Amino acid sequence: MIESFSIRGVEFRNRVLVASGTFGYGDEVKDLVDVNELGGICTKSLSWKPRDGNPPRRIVETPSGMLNSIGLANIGVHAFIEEKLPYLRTLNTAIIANIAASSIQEYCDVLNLLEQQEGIAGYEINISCPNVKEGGLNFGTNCDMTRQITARLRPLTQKPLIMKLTPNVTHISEFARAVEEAGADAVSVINTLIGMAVDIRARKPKLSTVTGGLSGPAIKPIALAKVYEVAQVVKIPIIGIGGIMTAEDAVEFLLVGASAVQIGTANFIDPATGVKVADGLRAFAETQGLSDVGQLVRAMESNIQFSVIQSWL
Amino acid sequence: MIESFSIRGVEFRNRVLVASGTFGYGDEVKDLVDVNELGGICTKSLSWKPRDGNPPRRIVETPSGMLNSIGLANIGVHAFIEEKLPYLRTLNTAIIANIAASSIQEYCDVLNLLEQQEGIAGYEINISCPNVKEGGLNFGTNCDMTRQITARLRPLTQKPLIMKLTPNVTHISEFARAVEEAGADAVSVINTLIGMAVDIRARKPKLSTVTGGLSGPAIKPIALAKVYEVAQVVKIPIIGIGGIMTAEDAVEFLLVGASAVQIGTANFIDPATGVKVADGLRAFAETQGLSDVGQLVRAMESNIQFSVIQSWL
Amino acid sequence: MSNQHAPIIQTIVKVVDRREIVDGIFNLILQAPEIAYRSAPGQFINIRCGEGCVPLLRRPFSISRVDGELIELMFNVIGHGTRMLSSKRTEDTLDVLGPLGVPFGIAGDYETALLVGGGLGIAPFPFLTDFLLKQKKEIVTFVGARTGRQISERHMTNVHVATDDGTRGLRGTVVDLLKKYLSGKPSKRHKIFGCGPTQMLKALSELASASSVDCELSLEGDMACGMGICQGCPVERADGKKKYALVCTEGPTFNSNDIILR
Amino acid sequence: MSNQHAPIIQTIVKVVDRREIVDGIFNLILQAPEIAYRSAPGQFINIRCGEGCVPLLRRPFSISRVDGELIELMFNVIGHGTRMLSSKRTEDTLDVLGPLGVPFGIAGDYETALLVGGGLGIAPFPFLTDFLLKQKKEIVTFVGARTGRQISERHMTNVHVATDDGTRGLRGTVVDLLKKYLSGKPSKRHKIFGCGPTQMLKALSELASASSVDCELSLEGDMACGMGICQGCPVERADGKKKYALVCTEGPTFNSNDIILR
Ligand SMILES: Cc1cc2nc3c(=O)[nH]c(=O)nc-3n(C[C@H](O)[C@H](O)[C@H](O)COP(=O)(O)OP(=O)(O)OC[C@H]3O[C@@H](n4cnc5c(N)ncnc54)[C@H](O)[C@@H]3O)c2cc1C
Ligand SMILES: Cc1cc2nc3c(=O)[nH]c(=O)nc-3n(C[C@H](O)[C@H](O)[C@H](O)COP(=O)(O)OP(=O)(O)OC[C@H]3O[C@@H](n4cnc5c(N)ncnc54)[C@H](O)[C@@H]3O)c2cc1C
Ligand SMILES: Cc1cc2nc3c(=O)[nH]c(=O)nc-3n(C[C@H](O)[C@H](O)[C@H](O)COP(=O)(O)O)c2cc1C
Ligand SMILES: Cc1cc2nc3c(=O)[nH]c(=O)nc-3n(C[C@H](O)[C@H](O)[C@H](O)COP(=O)(O)O)c2cc1C
Ligand code: FES
Ligand code: FES
Repeated sequence: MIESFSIRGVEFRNRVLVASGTFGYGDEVKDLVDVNELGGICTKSLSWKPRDGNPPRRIVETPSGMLNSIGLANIGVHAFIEEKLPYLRTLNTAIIANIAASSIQEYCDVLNLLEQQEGIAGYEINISCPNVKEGGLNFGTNCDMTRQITARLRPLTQKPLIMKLTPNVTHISEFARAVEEAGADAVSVINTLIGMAVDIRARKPKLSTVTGGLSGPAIKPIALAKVYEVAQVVKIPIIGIGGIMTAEDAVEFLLVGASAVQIGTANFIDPATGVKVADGLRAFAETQGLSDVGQLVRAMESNIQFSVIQSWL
Repeated sequence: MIESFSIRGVEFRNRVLVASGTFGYGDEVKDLVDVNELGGICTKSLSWKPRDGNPPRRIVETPSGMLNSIGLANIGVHAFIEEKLPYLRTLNTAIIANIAASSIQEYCDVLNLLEQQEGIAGYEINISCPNVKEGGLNFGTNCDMTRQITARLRPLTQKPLIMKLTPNVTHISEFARAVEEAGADAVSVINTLIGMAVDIRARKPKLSTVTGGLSGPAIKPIALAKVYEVAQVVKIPIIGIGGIMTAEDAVEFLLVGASAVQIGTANFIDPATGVKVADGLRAFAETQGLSDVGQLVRAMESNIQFSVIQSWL
Repeated sequence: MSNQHAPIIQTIVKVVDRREIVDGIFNLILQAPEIAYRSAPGQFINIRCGEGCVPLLRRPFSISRVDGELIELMFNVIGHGTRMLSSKRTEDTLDVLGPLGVPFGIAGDYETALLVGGGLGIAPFPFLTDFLLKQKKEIVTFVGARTGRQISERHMTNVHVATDDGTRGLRGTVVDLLKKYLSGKPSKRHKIFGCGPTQMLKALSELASASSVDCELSLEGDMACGMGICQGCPVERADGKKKYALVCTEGPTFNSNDIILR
Repeated sequence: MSNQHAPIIQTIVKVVDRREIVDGIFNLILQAPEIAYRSAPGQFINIRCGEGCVPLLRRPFSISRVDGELIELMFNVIGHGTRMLSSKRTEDTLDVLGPLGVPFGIAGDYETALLVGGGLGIAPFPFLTDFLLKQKKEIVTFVGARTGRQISERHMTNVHVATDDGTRGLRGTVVDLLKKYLSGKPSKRHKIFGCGPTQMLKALSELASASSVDCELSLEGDMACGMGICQGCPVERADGKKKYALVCTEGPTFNSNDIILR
C-alpha cells in the first residue's frame, strides 16, 4: 500500500499530519505517540518574539466542538530553534514550521531565520492574524493581503510554502486561487471559525477576548464544503483540516479533494489520533482494493455541478 | 414580568418565535403545541409558484447538527393564502410570512400579493436564494443585491420588514448596515452555514445537491458571534437564530444583542421547544430580579473592544 | 396515500424490557398506553435516544407489536442512536412521539396477505399479523436476511425464509422466494405487504405489478422531524400532481402504484 | 513550580465501584495499576467520559486516593461529563490519561500540615493525608461546604468543618475557620495545602502570606488537553520571566508565592 505523497519534492510518509497549535512543538507527548508514524508535524505558530498569549479563559467546550482564544502563545522563533528544533531534527517525519506574524515583514523575518536552519521540511503560513498596520484587520480575510504575503514569501525559500486559509470569508476559493497564482505549493483548509459563548449568570463572554476560534467535529461539515469549494479552482494540493476524529472522516476529506489531512482538536482527546487515522486510512484503502491511499483523492463522484453558491438553502 | 416587544408597532407576545422551514405552516403540530404561547411563527419560505424542492436525500445528521437541502419546497404563495392563512388568522400569535425568490421582481410580487391579505403581521425576507439573473449567485452573499432587495421591498409595505441574513460572508455587519440604511425594520441572524457530508463507501455526497445548510447546536457559537458582530453596527432589532435548544441558549443571544430569538432545528426534536424557551426566559428573568425579559437584551458586559477581526486565533 | 391527521402524542414512556432476540436484533418493550391504544400496523414512533446533542434528532422505529398498554420495537444497532437504545434498562424512560404516519392499507377483497420483509423490514409484521388475523385473513410470511442466525419468527405466522448465504431456507433474496411462491397462483386472491431496504422494495414492486398483485410498501428514509414540518423525507409520486410525497406523513406506507422508487 | 515530565500513560481502566458517599458527591474506584504506582498527591488524571462528541474533551479529576492498584476519584455532578461518570457501573471501562501535573510540594521543615479544602477541593486530601502520615507529619484538615449534608470526612484526619448555612461546624468560609485556628500559633511550624474554588484560594493565599505560612495551592481551570499541547490553561506567574504558567503541566499545584490569582 502506497501511503506517501509529496509537495514540491518533499516526501511525507503518509497523508496524515498534526495541525498547528494542537501538538505543541512535538516533544510534549513523545511518550504517548510514536510521532515517526505521522506524515508530518505542524508546529505551534511561531512569531519573531515570544508571545504570552491571551489572558484566561482561553478554552470553552461547545456542542461537539471547542472555542479557543490562545492568542498564539508561543516561545518565539529563536527559542524554537534553540530548544525545540534539535529534538525535532532527530525525528523521521516532516517538520512543517507554522509561521504567524502581525506584519508582512515579520512573516519574512521568521521564514528567513528558519531558512538558515537544518531540519525543517517546509512552511505553513498562518494568515489568520491581525495586521497591525491595518488596525488589526485580519490578513486572511483580505484577498489582496493574502496574495501579497504569498508573493513576498515565495522567493525566500525553495521549500514547500503552504498557505493556511481562514474559513471566515465569503468565497474561500478566491483566496485559494490567489495564493496558487502567487506561487504557493499547497493550501491548508481550514483554520478555525469565529465563534463565541456567554456566561449568562456573569453576563460576560466566556473567553477573555469575547470571540475565539471554533474547532472540532461541529465544524467538519463546513470544512468539507470549504475544501470542496477550493478543489474546484486550484490544482495545487489541498490539506484538509476540520473536525477529523477518525479515518472515515479523513476519507471524506480526501474524496472531496484533499491530498492530505491534519488532525487538530482530536489530539487533545487522544494524541495518537493522527497515527490511528493513518492506520485506518491504509486499512480502508485495502478494503477498497486500492494500491495507493492517494487513489481516494478527488475520487468523489457527483453528477451535479458544484452548488455552494447556487443552491436554495 | 413583561415579555412582549415590538417591531414597527407590531407587538409580539414574547421574544421567542419559531424559525422558517422548521415549523411548517403552523398547522402540522397544532395538537402538540399551544402555538398561541409563541411570540410568533415564521412560515416556511414562500415563493410565487409552488416548488417541489430537491431530490432526496435532503437531510443528514452531523455531530450536534444537521445538514438540509430542502430546496425551499413550498406550496407557493397562492396555496398558502387559500389553504393555510385562514387557519393562521385564527391564532393569537404574530404570523411572519417568510419570502424566498429567484429575482427581485418575484420578492416584490409575493409581498404585494400578501399585502392584500388579512392576518399577516410582517415579512421576513430569505435572501439565501440563487439569483437566476446572476447565474445562480446567492443574493445574500452580495451586499449590493441585499441592499437593493431591501430598498425595493421597503415602499411596498408598512408592516415590519425583516431581512434574514446569511452567515456565509466575511463581514455580516456590512450586510446588516446596508439593510438598515435601506429601511429594514429588523434583521434575522443567521440562516444556515454551507456544509457537506460524504458517503465514503458510495463515494458520493450524502445530499443530492452536494452541499446543504448546517443548523443546530453545532453552529450556536458561530451564530452568537454573528449576532454580536451585527449588534456593534445596527440599532434596529436583531432576531438571533442558530442552535437554540434551551432558555439558557436564548439568554446568550439576548445578552449579545438579540431582541428576540427564533427556534429552528430544535422544533424537529421537540415542537414545543419555543414555548418551553419562552417559559424558561421568563423564569430566568425572574431569578435575575428583572421586571422585563427585554432587560437582558444587549446586557453583556465586556470591557474589551469587539474583536472579531482583531484577534489572533 | 391518505393525508389523515391522527393525533400525535408526545410522551415519556417507561422501558419495560429490552432483550436481544436473535443475533444483533433487539426487542424493546415500552409502556406507552396512549400510543398503544391509537396505533395501527405500519405506523411508527420517533424516539429521542439520549438527552444531549448526539444524536441530535429523534430516531424513527416501526411499532412492531402492541400488547395492551405495551408497544414493542424491533431494531438492530446501526449507529449512535440504536446503540443507546440497546443499552436501555428496565425503568429507564424515553421521550417518544407517536403514533406517526399512515397505517398499511389493509382493505381489499384479498384472502391471503403476503408479508414480505427484508432484514429489519420484518419489524412491523407482528403487529400487522395480529391485525390481519382478526380480519380473518390468511397470512404467508416471507423473511429475508443475510444469514440464518438473524432470522426471527417471533409473532409471525407461516414463515418462509431466504438467506443470502443459504444457511437457512432458500439461498437468495426474499423477492425470489415470493416469486417462486406466486408462480401459478391466481393473483386476485393476494395482497402484498412489503418492508425493507429500498432496492428490495423496488424489486418487490416490479414483481407485484408484473403479477398484478396489489401491493403496500413501507418505506424507510432519513427523517429530521417525522411529523411533516421539515420537508426532509420526499419520495417521488407516480401521479403528476405533485412531484414528491412526504414519507413521514403521507407514508411510510404507500400503495406501490402511487410512488416511484429509484 | 517544576517542569518535570512524569511519563504519562494512556490506558483503559476498569470501574471497580461507584457510590454516592454524601449528598451529590460520588466516589469512583478504578483499577489502574500503571497510574496508581506512579502517582503522587496533587496529580490528576484526564478521563474520556463517553465515546461520542459530547462531551468532546476529557475531564480532569484529582487522584483522590491510591490503594494498591486502585485509584479513587471524588466528584460531583456539574454537567454532561460528570453525569456520565456518575452512571458508570462496575466492569464499565474508561479511557484515562495520567498521572498528570506536578504533585504538591510536601518538602519543608513544618510539623503540621494544614489541609484546607472548599467543596470538592477536598478531593486530593485522602491521598495527601496518607502520604503526609507516612512522613510523620501532623495533619489538621479544614473542610468547607455549602451545607452539612455535603461534608465527607472519608480518609481524612482531624477534620474541622465550616458551612455556609451553619448546619455543621462554623457558619462561614473555610478560610475564616483556618484564620481562627491560626491566630496565636507560631507560623513556622505549619504548611498549608489548599484546594478549592479560585476565590477561596485567593483568600487563602492572602491569609498565608499575611501569617507567613508556606502555602501550596492546587488550581482548577478549563483544560482542553491536560498535557501541555494546547496552551489553554494559563495562570499568571508572580516572577517576571514569563507572564503565564500552564496549570496542567507546571501545576495544578503551585506555591502560593509563585502565582497571582485574580
Ligand atoms: C418510518 C421508519 C421506520 C423504521 N423502523 C425501524 C425499525 O422498526 N427497526 C429498525 O431497526 N430500524 C427502523 N428504521 C431505521 C432506523 O430509524 C435507523 O436504523 C436508525 O435511525 C439508525 O439510527 P442510529 O443513530 O443508530 O444510526 P445513525 O448514526 O443515524 O446511522 C449510522 C449510519 O447508518 C446509516 N443509516 C441510517 N439509517 C439507515 C437505514 N435505515 N438504512 C441504512 N443505513 C442507514 C446512516 O446514514 C449512517 O451512515 C426505521 C426508519 C423509518 C424512517
Ligand atoms: C486539575 C483539576 C482537577 C480537578 N479535580 C476534580 C475533582 O477531583 N473532583 C471534581 O468534582 N472536580 C474536579 N475538577 C473539576 C472537574 O474537572 C469539572 O467539574 C468537570 O470537568 C465538569 O465536567 P462536566 O462535563 O460535568 O461539566 P461541564 O459541562 O464541562 O460544565 C458545566 C458548567 O460548569 C462550568 N464548570 C466546569 N467546570 C467547572 C468548575 N471546575 N468550577 C465551576 N464551574 C465549572 C462550565 O463552565 C459549565 O458552564 C478538577 C479540575 C481540574 C482542572
Ligand atoms: C487550541 C488550538 C490552538 C490552535 N493554534 C493554532 C496555531 O497556532 N496556528 C494555526 O495555524 N492554527 C492553530 N489552530 C487551528 C488548528 O490548527 C486547526 O486548523 C483547527 O483547529 C481546525 O481543525 P480541528 O477541527 O481538527 O481542530 C489551533 C486550534 C486549536 C483548537
Ligand atoms: C430543514 C430546514 C429548513 C429550513 N427552511 C428555511 C426556509 O425555508 N427559509 C428560511 O429562511 N430558513 C430556513 N431554514 C433556516 C432556519 O430558519 C434557521 O435560520 C437555521 O436553521 C438556523 O437555526 P437553528 O440552528 O435553530 O436551526 C431551514 C432550516 C432547516 C433546518
Ligand atoms: S421527516 Fe420532516 S417532513 Fe418528513
Ligand atoms: S490544558 Fe492544554 S496546555 Fe494545559
